[in-house]
Amino acid sequence: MRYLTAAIAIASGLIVLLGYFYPLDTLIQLRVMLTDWVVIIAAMAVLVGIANLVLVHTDKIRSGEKNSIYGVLLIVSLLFTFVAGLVFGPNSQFMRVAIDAIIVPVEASLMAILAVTLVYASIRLLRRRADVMTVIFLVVALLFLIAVMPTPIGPVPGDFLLLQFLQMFSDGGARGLLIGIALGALLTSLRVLIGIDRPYGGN
Amino acid sequence: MPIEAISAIIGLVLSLLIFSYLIGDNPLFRSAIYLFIGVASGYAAVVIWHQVLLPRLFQPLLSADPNQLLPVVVPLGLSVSLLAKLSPRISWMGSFAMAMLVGVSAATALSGAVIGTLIPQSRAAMDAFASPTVGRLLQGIVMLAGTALTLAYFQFSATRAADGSIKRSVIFEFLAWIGRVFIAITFGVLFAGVYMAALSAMIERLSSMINFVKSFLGL
Amino acid sequence: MASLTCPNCGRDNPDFLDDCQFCQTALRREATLNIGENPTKKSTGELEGVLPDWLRDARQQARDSAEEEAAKEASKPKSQKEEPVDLLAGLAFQGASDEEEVPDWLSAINPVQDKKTAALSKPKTADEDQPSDFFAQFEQSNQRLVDTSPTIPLAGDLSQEEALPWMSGSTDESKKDELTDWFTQTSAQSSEPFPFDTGGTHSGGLDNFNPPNSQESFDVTQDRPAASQQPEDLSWLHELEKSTKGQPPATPSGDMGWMSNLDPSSGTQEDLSWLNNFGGTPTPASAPESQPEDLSWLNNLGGTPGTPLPGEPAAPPAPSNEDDLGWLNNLGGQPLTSEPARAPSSSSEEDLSWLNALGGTTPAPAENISSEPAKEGDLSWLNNLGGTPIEPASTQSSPSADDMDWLKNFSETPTPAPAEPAPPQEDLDWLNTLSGAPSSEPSSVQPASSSEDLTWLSNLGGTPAPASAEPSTPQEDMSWLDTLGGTPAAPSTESAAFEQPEVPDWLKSIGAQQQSAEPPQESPYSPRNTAPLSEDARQEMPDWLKSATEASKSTSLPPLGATWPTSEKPVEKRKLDEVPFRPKGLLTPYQTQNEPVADTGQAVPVDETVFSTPSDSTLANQDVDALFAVDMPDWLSQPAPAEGEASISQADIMPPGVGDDLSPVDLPSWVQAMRPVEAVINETSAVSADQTTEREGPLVGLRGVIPLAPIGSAQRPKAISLKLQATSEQQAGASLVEQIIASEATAQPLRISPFVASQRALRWGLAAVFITVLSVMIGMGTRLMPISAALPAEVSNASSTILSIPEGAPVLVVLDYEPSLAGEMEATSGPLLDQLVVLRHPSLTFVSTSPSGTGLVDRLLTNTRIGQPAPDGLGYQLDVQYFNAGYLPAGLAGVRGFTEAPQAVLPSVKEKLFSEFAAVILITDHAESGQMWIEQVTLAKQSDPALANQQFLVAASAQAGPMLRPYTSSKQVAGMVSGISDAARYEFVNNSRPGIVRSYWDAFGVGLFLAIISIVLGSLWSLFTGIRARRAEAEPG
Amino acid sequence: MALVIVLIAALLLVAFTFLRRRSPAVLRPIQAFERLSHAIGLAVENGTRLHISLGRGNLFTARGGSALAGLAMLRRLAERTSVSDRPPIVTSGDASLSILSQDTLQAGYKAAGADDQYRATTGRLTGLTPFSYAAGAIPVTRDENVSANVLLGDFGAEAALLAEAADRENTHLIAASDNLSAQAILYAAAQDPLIGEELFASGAYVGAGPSHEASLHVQDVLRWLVILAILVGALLRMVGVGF
Repeated sequence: MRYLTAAIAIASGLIVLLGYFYPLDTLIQLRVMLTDWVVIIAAMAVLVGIANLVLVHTDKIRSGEKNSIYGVLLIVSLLFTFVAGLVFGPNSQFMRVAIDAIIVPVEASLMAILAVTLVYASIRLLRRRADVMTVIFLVVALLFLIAVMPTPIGPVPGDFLLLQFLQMFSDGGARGLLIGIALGALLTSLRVLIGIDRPYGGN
Repeated sequence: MPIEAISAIIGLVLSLLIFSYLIGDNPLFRSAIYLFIGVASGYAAVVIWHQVLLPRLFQPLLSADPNQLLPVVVPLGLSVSLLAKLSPRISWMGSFAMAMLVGVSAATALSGAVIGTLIPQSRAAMDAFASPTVGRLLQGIVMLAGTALTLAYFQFSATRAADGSIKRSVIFEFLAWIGRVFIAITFGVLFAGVYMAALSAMIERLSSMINFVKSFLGL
Repeated sequence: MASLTCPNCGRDNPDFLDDCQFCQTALRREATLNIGENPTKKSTGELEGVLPDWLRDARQQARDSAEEEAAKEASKPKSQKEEPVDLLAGLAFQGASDEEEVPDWLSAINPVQDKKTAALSKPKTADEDQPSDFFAQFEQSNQRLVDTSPTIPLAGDLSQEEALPWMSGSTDESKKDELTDWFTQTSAQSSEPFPFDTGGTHSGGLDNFNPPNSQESFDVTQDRPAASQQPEDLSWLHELEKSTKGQPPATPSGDMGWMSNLDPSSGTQEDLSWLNNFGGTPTPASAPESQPEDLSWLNNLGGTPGTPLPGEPAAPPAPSNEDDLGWLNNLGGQPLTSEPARAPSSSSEEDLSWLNALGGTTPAPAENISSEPAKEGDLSWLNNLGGTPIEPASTQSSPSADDMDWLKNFSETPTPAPAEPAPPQEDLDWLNTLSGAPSSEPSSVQPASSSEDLTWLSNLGGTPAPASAEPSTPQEDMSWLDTLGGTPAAPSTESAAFEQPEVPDWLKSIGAQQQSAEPPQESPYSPRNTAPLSEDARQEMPDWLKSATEASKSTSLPPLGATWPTSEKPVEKRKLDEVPFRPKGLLTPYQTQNEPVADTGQAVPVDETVFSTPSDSTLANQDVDALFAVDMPDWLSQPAPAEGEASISQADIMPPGVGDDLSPVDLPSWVQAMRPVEAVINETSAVSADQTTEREGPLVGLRGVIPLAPIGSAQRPKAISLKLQATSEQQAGASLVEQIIASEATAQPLRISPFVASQRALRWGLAAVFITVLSVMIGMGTRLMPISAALPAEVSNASSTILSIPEGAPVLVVLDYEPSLAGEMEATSGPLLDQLVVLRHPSLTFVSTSPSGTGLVDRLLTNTRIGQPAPDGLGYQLDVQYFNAGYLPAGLAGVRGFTEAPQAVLPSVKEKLFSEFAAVILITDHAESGQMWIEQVTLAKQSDPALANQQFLVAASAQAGPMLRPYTSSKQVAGMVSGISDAARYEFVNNSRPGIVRSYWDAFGVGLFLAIISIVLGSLWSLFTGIRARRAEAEPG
Repeated sequence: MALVIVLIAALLLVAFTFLRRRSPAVLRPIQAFERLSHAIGLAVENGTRLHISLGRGNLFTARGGSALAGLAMLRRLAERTSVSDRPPIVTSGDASLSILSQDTLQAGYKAAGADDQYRATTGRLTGLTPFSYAAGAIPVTRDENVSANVLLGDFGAEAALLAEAADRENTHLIAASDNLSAQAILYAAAQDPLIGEELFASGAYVGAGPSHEASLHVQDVLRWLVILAILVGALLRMVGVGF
């Protein structure tokens, strides 16, 4: 079976890959078809994942694990939202309330917490790693914040120059990082396409 | 009470519960995040159902048109096989669908990495020297140096010294050190951007809460 | 006759006995010299007359050598006071291992296995694993007995280095333990030169119990404590070792040495000269350097120097087993001249090789033995068990024949006549008992261990190396029994030929009673009695062995018969098993004179077995393989006998009649003087008197010999169990596992360190400051901070690009951000969308690659006032001016498909071709989404010329802007608004519409200021505290 | 052009894979991976858990590469921690990734001969949005007796929340992301951050096999080819050669 799954993965991957590089109609149609199939599979995977989420918390509640009571809240809210969404649709008033009253405020609040935690992390950084790179990291971050910081007298003098100077270095570094990550992703994907890595349970 | 007001009140309360995490992990925070996880997951499932499964899988199945029915038979079978993943004993049945998903994903990631990042970013690094002015040339040189040295920093291959230690050559280490400087500068800029985003989120949250209180109090 | 009730076992004893004949407990308090007590002086000069002739001769020889000793004495700075530490320390160690049911000297052997095994890999580790070795005391004295200056530094080396495991262990702090500490002292002593070595006439016996002044020690002998038996045994064995090694300093000093410790004026020195004949021949003074390392002082105990075994196989595997067996090498007297030199650093050989060539070897073989590799040494000792005479043996001087006949029984060691005066033959009987002594108490202290403990027995009787190489197999166990059963025969017949007539009366009476008391069938010498022997084995049994078995049926030596218990055979066999380990038994001559203890009788047959070797051990060696064909009897694998069994055997050992025949005589002073009581006193003077009575082990019945307090150091030896021979590493690992298991079982308490508390306070402080200040700023709604009208290049390009979009053209708006950044993205994209809608009134189509993005469309349009009705807003309505196409799945593939056929991927999209969109506005909070859309649109433009004029604008979060800026420089993105700072300028230029950013601007400035100040001050504080912490760590202590 | 790069990479990968089977690779030491090995040993010894979070990488984006890299490392970690009486917990923010994490865990346990140790609930989907995923992973760090957190995959700003939670619980944190913003956050918040493409080297550093080591060597070869190409291209652009 593991050979069959590997063959399926390699074949589907190569078809899509060739479809990207060779814009032949046949390859494009095959790639689009496979993509549509995979989109459906991925969508079903979301439902399976949600079922797994429910099962995990149900199991915790059954076994009486620590703080498992919160799982009840999660399951109830999830099922209620899902059922209401199936009934009223994603653009219904109920879904808007779910977004405006719960999802956005909570996510925005979690993001807002970072305004404190990131400062805290920066403060502790020199205690955790006191080296040249850390100092450069903090100095650049502070200079960038100073450059964009509004002041009662307007922008900090030379803000543009400072930002362009910093971005001149950061753009080069970012580009190098992106290219390196692309190389890593390239090799990682190749291992899958060659069949060396089989994360789908094939090995 | 209008629905907007109810939403604002709930949002205000939940925001306060989340902010309580700054004091420490507490039941109020836990209640808020578990409620949020449930609602967000439910909403995502609803969107997936209405935006993908219903129009792409079930509507063609309900239609009597064989042209629409035929293309969805295979994905239907693969999708149903995914349900086997809920049981470890028969999870192997879903491996075929996951194999196809991983294969397509790998091809997509590979093409995205090469076509989307590797080639365009390399071209961009070269284009900085097109029609160079003094300032643009200086900027291009710095960016080129940053790109090359940052790439060089990640060199993984090394040699084993006589004393058994693994290291790279002195020249290589020096180039890598300069590359690390570029990386530190990049991270500093990115960190500042993330912080500004976080600060913006906090300001937005506080602003919405305070505005609601003001409006609620008629101020 | 009056009887004394034993305070220990409560049984009656004849009143002439000082010690209980059953449990060896002192019957008379005053007759026992306990630790810390001063001995009472008693003159034994009148006893001169009762001494046998051979003893007088020995005394005469001692006088002759006295002058020579005195001449050497000046060159021996070493104080003899320190010598006795060995013996008593050894005793102390025995007493220390109280948890064992086996004699400690036997328990000290098993750990050697660990030590040797570890020593193969790392000798140092082996040292720490080595328990205190009972035989180390022999080795100590043995080193002192070694003569000549070369050995003196050697001894020093040994004490400092790896030569002796317990010595090296004592020098290693990491391996330091109670035992090694104690041994450190002994090793240090051994490294010192010995006064009487050079002459070779005054080193030995009394080294082990050397009193501060001989007069005192002489007096001590008067009331000899039972505890002094063991020291006597040991010292006597030292002499035996020296003689077997044939070292001039050793052999004569073996007896003369300790005699020299006696007060010369006492006139009792010559009493011990008979001991010179033990092991026989004095040899050149050149002692092999390796000899001090090992315990090969009994190498020649078997007597006969042997020749290399023909075709003797190479070293066998199983070093652990070899350790057990190594000390018995050449028990029969077979030399190991063919064996390679042993590494001096081998830590195991010292312990076990002390009985090498017990059968007797010539000095040269003795050297080889002491330097042979342990692996071979384990096995080859059997070769000599038979005491095969070899070339050197043929050189045995006949003059010694009459004197040394008894030695033939004991060991056919070549003993040049001039070297030692021959003792009279009547000595031989008690020597037979002496040789048998070892088997007495082992029966009562049978190790409760598996056959592994008995493997050393498997070679007893001349098993060839290959056979004994197999570790503790039943065959081995049987083989030694078979041969053992046979070996006594020859000597017994020989001794029967000439000994009987000359047996002293007191011994004759013993022999007579024993013969009448015990039928020959019960003789332990019968192979049938010792173990079942297969028929094949019998066929291959060497003649001497067969004759021995036959003879053993009919012949039982008087001492043997007299003393052999009538207990069941297993007990007898166990007695035999212990033979080589029972140095105490070898000391029975003294016991027979002053305490007819069971040891005497019991020891007889065994030492007969060991020391009286047949003439052809080579044959025996060849036959051993056949002998191995026998299964191990059950009793061999039985646990150690209980104390009761020991007492039973001892009860049998002492027939009532024996005591009657033996008149209670005063102990000769020279015998009493041999007891190292003074040493005990010296070493334990600081210790409170310990009157505990030993109930097991070779010291059973002895009282006060083992002080509870440590001897010579403030530490007590460690008790080593025979049942679990785990190295210290194994024990450490086991303890670690136990700790881990225990830690899992116990709840981990929450550790709140001050540092963690300070972290919490810092978090709280930062949160309080930020929320309070920002809330105040937002609540006040100030507009204090001006906004610059200067637009960054990307923003300016974005604004100008908006102007290039055709009026009312469809525009694709990709809403690709998470709700967490909805506030920032709405503020950032607000000016761009407002300008677009106000100036170009496009038809907006919203798509999102994030499921939650679709729900943010209405919120975006509402907050940017685009979706609000006029006059407050721009009046855009859903599905009229703007369309929410919804969620675009499949990520990159979906985007790719959307750029190729929008309606095919999202049916809700009205545009069939991607080129119908005049512009694409990407509102994103993460660079990857921007990259994905930028790259796919770029690819679409490459394949579709109709997309050439399509504009691509980006409204990015501040965290994504820096990553997308390269695309603006590469012109893939026409314009970009990144973060609130760009949006504020854009909004300011856009007539402050929609005004979202402006409401944030002052708070944003204050928030950044707070962050900068906090990071600067906090980082400096962290740097300071970090440096201080590192300095504190760097400071010593 | 793109296909040429892919073919060269594939040929080099195969060649180096066979080469690496003969001689192990010598890679520069990365402290984070050394700490990871130590953390794994500690977790196995003291009976605590390892929390491995694979992020929210959508398999249909370029971020799928980081998800695949995280899965490759998860496989190795599953084998190494299979002897522990407390199996590791794997969290993810993508449904497909959570299923793959379960498959990988099961395969890892099977390879280690500990099939019975596998529990389907140890591979969890904690949320379908970035912050719901992070919010669902925070309780795992706190409640599941976790001694070390390993973040490998695609993370955004929510990585700061996970780092914060790990810091509050005084547990070890080893983090890597292909998202540069997250890398910047983790550079400040994590004890042992992995930056840039070090995420894709995780398999080779945990002993996932010669193919992973070969991948790094191919990366190094391509790295210098890209650097050379950029330098040459820049020179050609300076002299006005367009392409």
